[in-house]
Amino acid sequence: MKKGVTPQQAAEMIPDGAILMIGGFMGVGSPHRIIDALVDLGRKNLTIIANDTARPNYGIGKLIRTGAVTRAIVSHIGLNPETQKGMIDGSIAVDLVPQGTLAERIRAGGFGLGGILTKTGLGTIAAEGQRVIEIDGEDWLYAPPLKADFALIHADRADYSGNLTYQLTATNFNPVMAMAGETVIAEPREISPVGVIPPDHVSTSGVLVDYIILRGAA
Amino acid sequence: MKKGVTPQQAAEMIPDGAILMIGGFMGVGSPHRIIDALVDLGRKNLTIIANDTARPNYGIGKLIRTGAVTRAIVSHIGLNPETQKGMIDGSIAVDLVPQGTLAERIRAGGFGLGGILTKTGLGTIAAEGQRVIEIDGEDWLYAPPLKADFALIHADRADYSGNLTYQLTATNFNPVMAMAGETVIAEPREISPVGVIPPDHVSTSGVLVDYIILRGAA
Amino acid sequence: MSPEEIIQRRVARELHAGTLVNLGIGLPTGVSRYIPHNSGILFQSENGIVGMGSPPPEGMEDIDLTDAGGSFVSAVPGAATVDSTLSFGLVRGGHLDATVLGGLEVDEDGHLANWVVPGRMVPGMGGAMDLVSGARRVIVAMQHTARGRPKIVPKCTLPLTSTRRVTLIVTDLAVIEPTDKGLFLRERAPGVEIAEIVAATSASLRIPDYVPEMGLHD
Amino acid sequence: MSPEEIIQRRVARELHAGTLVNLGIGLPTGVSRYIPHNSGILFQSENGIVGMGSPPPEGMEDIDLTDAGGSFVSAVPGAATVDSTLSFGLVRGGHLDATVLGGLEVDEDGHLANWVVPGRMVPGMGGAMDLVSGARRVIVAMQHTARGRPKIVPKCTLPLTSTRRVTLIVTDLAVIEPTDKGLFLRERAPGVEIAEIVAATSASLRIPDYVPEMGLHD
Repeated sequence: MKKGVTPQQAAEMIPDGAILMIGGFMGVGSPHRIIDALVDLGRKNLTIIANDTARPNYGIGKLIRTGAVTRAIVSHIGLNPETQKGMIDGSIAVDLVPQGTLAERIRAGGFGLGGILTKTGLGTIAAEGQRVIEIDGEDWLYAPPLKADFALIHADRADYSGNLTYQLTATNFNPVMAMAGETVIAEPREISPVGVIPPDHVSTSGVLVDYIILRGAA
Repeated sequence: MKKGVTPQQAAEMIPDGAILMIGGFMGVGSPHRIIDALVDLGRKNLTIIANDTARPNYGIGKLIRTGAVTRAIVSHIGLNPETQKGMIDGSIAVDLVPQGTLAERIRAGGFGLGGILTKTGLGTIAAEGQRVIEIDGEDWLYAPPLKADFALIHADRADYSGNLTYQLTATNFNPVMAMAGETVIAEPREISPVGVIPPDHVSTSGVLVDYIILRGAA
Repeated sequence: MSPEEIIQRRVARELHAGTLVNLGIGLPTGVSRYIPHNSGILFQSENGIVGMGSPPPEGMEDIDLTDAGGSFVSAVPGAATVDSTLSFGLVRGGHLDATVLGGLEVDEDGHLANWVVPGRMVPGMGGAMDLVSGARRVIVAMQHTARGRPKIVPKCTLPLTSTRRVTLIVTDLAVIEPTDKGLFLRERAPGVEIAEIVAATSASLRIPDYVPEMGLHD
Repeated sequence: MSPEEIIQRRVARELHAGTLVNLGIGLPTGVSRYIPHNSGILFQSENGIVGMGSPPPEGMEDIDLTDAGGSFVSAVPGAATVDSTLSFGLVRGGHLDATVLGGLEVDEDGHLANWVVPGRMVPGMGGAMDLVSGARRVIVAMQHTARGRPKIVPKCTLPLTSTRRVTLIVTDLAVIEPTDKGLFLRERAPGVEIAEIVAATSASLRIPDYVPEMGLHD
């Protein structure tokens, strides 16, 4: 049985200055109720690891608008001019990481690997200051693993033991982030008794999940 | 629509000397009908990348008994004394690789990564002659990607377009090998029309699968 | 026929039955309008689906099913959901037959710049760097000039997306193939003279004796 | 009480509610006999399941559900299927609370040798190297001596499984804790004198003033 918490209780666990992974892709498959609670609490100085910062005042964009974020490790900010503005005026340190590299770096963090070796970005400004490792005469770009204090993820369904399923493109970064957060808080749309999700349909095992956001808790 | 073939037709595509990935764990979730057809054709000089060589004359053990295998990259041969004997008398070159490292090396091959960095095996004889890469003062063992000419995999169900599902512990190496074979041949237990497997339950997309072993074809 | 339509119809001819294709947001997305439903081409959207379909009927949108730009899409029968690591495993691992991307500049080395205009536009590379590094074929679909200025240039002035040479450039005026001997003019748009193409191109072009008019997909 | 039973009952006390545990094949597997069904402990089997259950009733075996030794098992409610990459991601990434493994030798550095006897036994390391490198706690469960010869030795003569120090050694005579100051004798088996333990151990032991008898799980 996992501990069920309200979005407010979840947000209260997260201190100013925390490093957060937040699932979702342009807000699709993001844990919106936890984000709202973080905004309500006025958290500051957060580092966000996520695919993007969504749109102004939507999803992670709400944390951008309220100035909660001082660092963002993301692949894309093109649809949120407020993040771009923050990057340019220096109020948000933005590390832009190629999307596939970002996913693998999070996975490396969660899977106990020392980082990744990729061709993506090699020879571009996205590789500046980064290590190139030669293997059998071929150059590979090294990128270090990413971990977080908290992974805040969305799920379609949870069971009482924390097993999770995802739906369609709302899956995205959620399962891999569930591996890489020191504390994992899942916000499911539905909650079911144990056994309702067959073993082959569990995408994230409950052993990875620390807290479940309770249904309907306001 | 994928091309359906009999086990014999599949085996005929595979030349002597081919590098094969074969799914399964002690024979559970192995493509037994393809293996039988390879044995019937008397294929020789095969390199096998697999978790293990099962038991004598069972699963991959059949290929060992008939002398079809001259090299095996595996994590375990403890339950097949014939493979052990082949290793000791030199008729089979056996590379023993830690199981998690083997899985990640196959994944790296299929995912376009330059290899992996792991702590597993570091400082042991399993790391002899292998490269150690220091990152921020910490040593990591480098292991190169693995690819194969053919991935021969088992599935629980396929649809006509090659989408696959797996069941319970018969899953094991099958999905990752489907990413790393130049040609992928799947042996499903059941075959269904397209649309029967919901998108969220497809474990291996049909775009990765080249051939499906037909039902009941003898 | 609009410039966009010429480009989209010509690119459509490059896409082959039974392959997996990723179309970038914007002009490339429109290529799908010229692909018949029974083409056997599957579209990948890097946010997590193989088998993306056209926008759903009004009122039938699923909030968990969007393209990489966040617009509602549908799924074709046989579609498969993939998480972000698998999505980019397909891209990086060479399982994607083609990607069609917009461009800001392409140069004589066949290098593409399409993700940032320093000081003016900082969208982030999203999946573009992985797509250009990993897809088997990279097709740049763009207008030949921007506000009268050539976009096919001797050397990119904007930061590169990849140091890998793209496969083909399709514009409203021409089809150009980058090779290790430079940029070859392969086709002219209907009614366009070679001189007109040369005048709109600041890169040096190699011009074969015979440059046919491009064929356009119905 | 047999030596095996003493070891298994003592190890059972090390396993905590709500955690994920991997039991090696053989003696360690038997630890599960002393874990009540409602313990909240989940067992992982590295061939691909979180939530492995006891052997199924006669005639109810599922050929797709075995443990890592190939024996039929069942699944508990809330079990999850994992492929080989995720299975070892759980291990390597530190998501496994404890692994219980057999041992051939353990030495004063707390190093374990348990996978090969060169020239005599070449089983391969299987998942052992990943388990010892990655699990949060590594518990060695073995008889104190083999054919009268000590297995806890000054320095391993057999090839190491990992250069990581194990957490605890539980034998039929004693509980011993490896530390950076050497091997501490923590507990005696019921009725066993300290002198007897010292005589059966060739490694040097640090012996606190008070060495209690071990408690055994019911």
